[in-house]
Amino acid sequence: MAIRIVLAGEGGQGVQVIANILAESANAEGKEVIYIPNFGVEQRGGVSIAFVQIDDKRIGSPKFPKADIVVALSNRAVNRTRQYVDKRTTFIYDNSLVAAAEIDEHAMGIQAVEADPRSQRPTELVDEGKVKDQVQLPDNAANIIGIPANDIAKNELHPRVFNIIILGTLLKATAVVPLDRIKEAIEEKLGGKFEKNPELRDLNYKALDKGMSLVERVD
Amino acid sequence: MRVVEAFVGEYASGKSENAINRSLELLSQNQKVTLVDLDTVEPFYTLRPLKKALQEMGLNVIAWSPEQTMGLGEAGSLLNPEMIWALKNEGSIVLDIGYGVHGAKIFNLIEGADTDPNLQVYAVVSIARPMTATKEDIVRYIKDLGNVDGLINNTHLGSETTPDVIEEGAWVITEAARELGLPVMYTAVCQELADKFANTDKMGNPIKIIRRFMPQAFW
Amino acid sequence: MSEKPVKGERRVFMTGNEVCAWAALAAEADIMYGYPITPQTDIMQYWTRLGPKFGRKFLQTEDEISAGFTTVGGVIAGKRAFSATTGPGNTLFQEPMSMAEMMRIPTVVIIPQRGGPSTATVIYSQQEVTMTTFGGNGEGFRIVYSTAGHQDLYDYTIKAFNTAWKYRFPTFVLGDGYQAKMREPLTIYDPAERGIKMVETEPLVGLPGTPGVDRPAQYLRNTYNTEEELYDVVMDIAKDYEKAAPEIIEWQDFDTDTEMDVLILAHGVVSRSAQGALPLLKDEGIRAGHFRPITLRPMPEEQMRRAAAKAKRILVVESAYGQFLKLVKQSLYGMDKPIDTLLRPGVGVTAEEIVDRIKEGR
Amino acid sequence: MTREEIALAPNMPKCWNPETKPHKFCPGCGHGLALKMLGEAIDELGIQDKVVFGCDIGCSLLSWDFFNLDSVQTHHGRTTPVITGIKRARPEIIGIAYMGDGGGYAIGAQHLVNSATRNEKVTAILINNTNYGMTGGQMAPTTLPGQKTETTPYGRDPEETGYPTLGPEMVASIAREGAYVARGSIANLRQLKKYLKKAIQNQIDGNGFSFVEVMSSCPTNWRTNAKETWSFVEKDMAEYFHVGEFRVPGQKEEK
Repeated sequence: MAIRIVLAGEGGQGVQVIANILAESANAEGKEVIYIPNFGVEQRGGVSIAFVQIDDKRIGSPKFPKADIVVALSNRAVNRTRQYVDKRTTFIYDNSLVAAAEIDEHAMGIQAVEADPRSQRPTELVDEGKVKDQVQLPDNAANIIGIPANDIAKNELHPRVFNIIILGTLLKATAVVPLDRIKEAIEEKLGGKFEKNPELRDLNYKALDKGMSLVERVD
Repeated sequence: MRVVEAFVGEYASGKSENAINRSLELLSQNQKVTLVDLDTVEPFYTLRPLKKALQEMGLNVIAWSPEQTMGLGEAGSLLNPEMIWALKNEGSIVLDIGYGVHGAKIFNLIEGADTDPNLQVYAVVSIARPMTATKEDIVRYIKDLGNVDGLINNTHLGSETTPDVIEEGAWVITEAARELGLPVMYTAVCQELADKFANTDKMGNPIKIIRRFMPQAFW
Repeated sequence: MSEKPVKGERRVFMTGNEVCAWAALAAEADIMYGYPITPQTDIMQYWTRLGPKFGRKFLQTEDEISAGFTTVGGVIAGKRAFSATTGPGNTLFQEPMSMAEMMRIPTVVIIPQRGGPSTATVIYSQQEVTMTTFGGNGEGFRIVYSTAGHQDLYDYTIKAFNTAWKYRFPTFVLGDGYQAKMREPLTIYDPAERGIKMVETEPLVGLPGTPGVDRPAQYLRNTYNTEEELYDVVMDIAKDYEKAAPEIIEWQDFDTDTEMDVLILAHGVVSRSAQGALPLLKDEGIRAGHFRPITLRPMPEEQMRRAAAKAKRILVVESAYGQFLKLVKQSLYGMDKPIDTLLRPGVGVTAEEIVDRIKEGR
Repeated sequence: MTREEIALAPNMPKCWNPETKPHKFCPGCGHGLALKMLGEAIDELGIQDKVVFGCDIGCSLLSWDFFNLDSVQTHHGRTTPVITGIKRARPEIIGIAYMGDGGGYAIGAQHLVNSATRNEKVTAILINNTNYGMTGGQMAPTTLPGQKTETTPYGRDPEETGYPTLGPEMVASIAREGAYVARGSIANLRQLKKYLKKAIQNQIDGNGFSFVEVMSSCPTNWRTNAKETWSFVEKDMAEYFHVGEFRVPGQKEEK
């Protein structure tokens, strides 16, 4: 089964971290994977996009025109990813009422893995006018799922585990890798931090569970 | 009688052509003749490739030969001791000289040039060359050169040369020569047009029929 | 030398740039010279982290001209030296690589192509084909491997050192921004354990003994004075190149054994899309085959012609505006085959787009 | 050259290649003198088997087979990086980069500057003859104000083209502790040889970058006779270019 995923968010929302964990887990599971982090100008404060393909056989083009799952975590991300949506696409977006968490150098959650401090700069460097525009969801998707990940993170858990909620959602929606694999990948990334601060492990796993509870598997 | 003549002039004015022809003329008078290549400025058309052929005709040729310059890159501007001591040769001597920006100062490089009583310097002029197209240009040019004993009309347009072209050159160059108080030594006419001229041009300058060598000398 | 960087075989999941650094380590490269430019920089970053653990060296130069010429220096000193560059850096590399070409200096350079010509379009393209195969003021006596993924990057980076040193021509591994930055699984291995023996290097200067006493001095030059001398040198190199070419060329073909409605010609990462398009075309009832030259220089011309002979039409697909097309036309000269194109400069090409192009052309 | 001629050749340095002598530099050219001092320096240091000699394009390229040393002729301005590449790969080699003022101060200036900055353990020797000799006497970075060349037919105008590059002064201000920087002249060969020896010894000692500029002559393109040539080197050039050591390892910096 081939699955093509596009993940997009503001720099610092931890999009690449999620993609990374997902890709590594799939690889560890013995799947063929291509993961392309978007880079270039967008590295310095635009929408951060990750492209992940997972398949049982060797994957062709690293690029794909339409995705099976698109996850958009900000208004700009919704606009940026619309081009990857068609009638087979499940479109997941954050419908929280609160603004996305600000990430700073003291970020304690999983976002801290994104070592490049440039990705944590303020993101509204381009298209400021458009950013403020009302978000317009794609009208051609197979499913559109809004999840209040930001709200949940802020109110129930911790703002910094916002992206782990998303990872949980994605995991459930795709069922492409088992939960254990994801947990292994998280341990590998953050094991050191968890040792020092065991509460973090709990927090991250709770976020994962929460995310998984927000959706059903998409076929 | 020992003849020592230097042919100087602008790029592509025909100084090498005239120097070779003069050398062969002297040779036909049973003189021992040395032809010296001192074209150091823009040594693209040089005597080098002709050296062997000219030697076979009986000339003593002082010039780099291609095999001597193996691995010397664009070593056109090098002088060797033979060149510097050229005036010490027996018999008549014809020098083909690139003047460059320093004009007559090049004779500083030639041992004995300042004391040789026979040395005559002739400027080869073509009004088909933009820098010497008008009387005023020629006068200025010759004054800048300094140390010139006579002018040679070598006006030509390659294969498009007509008698009228040559006569126009003769007129302009003779006018310039008068202003400079210098003689016009001769008007050079290529072999192909020899039958179109009598002994003198319309200005009364002697005609000299020139055999063309340099087209074979593209370095 | 300390222990081997890669032991046995390992399945790994990494970026293409990381793969190149590991491959150079496994190939026993001694020293890398380079100047940072996206998307090549990570090769240097991994090399500078990994290299010192295995006694390997690195020099960050002042520009790509210097990176090229220091690489030349490292090679003539007898070391397995390499560099990596792309885009405008590749342009600057043409001067030192021209010297390497004429002086038969086996440099290895990895080129993850980027889009352009521009200064910040760093993502992806196949627009450095002409420059890498025939750049510089020379005849293109170079060897260019065009890779289609991470296993290729690993295999051909190792191979590049051997081809370069065996035949003494500057050798390039031509990748692209996707391959550089994307992660995919591959197997890394110790070449020796797969029976791949690294070709011995040899110093061209700094030989043992006193020159002029124990042996003649080495005089390396790239200056010639006469047309004839230059002609002889170039023709000697041409002769060697032509002789080596049949041993160097590599290619892959897919479904080209039978008659085809269309033969897709593509190289590098675009070949993957072409491969992906074949089953889709089959579903549409179109008989399609695909030929992928792995070496763009020298080009497997005969093999390409053989495949082309069985097809009604040719479709050339590339992420450039006709650079590969030019090489194809040269290779297929005289054949009476219509050539269609899908030219997408600086943009990736998907299998679906190839299918659409072929359907549209019918 | 016959054996007899070789025997007659006056004090040819041992590391010179007699097969390629007499050399091809113009009579009166300073390259021959500078290379003689370099040859003697190499002989006296006893390093003929360790040196790799690199020469640039321009008249310096005429030295590509000048020595019985392993030699490489490079592209214009690129001798410093080639020798740097060799030295980095094989630190036991003594790398000497030989170039003209165009190669060092114009087309290859970035290489000179950055090699000095990185304190590369190589020795660069630069011949300053105030013009581009091989191409027939065009303006060089070192051309004196007012000096006529083929590209400054009315004399170099500093307003338009700047003042002569002061190379050793520049390198001395870039290079750090361990570097050796000096300017010698063909007018003082004993001193020049001393500088060249120190510059090579500094590399042998592994201290850092070594750079010697040599004030030299180009009578062919200057169009000067012997007397005028020496006068140009000793008076005209000496007005701009000062002989001396600008940086010596271990010596306190003069402020």
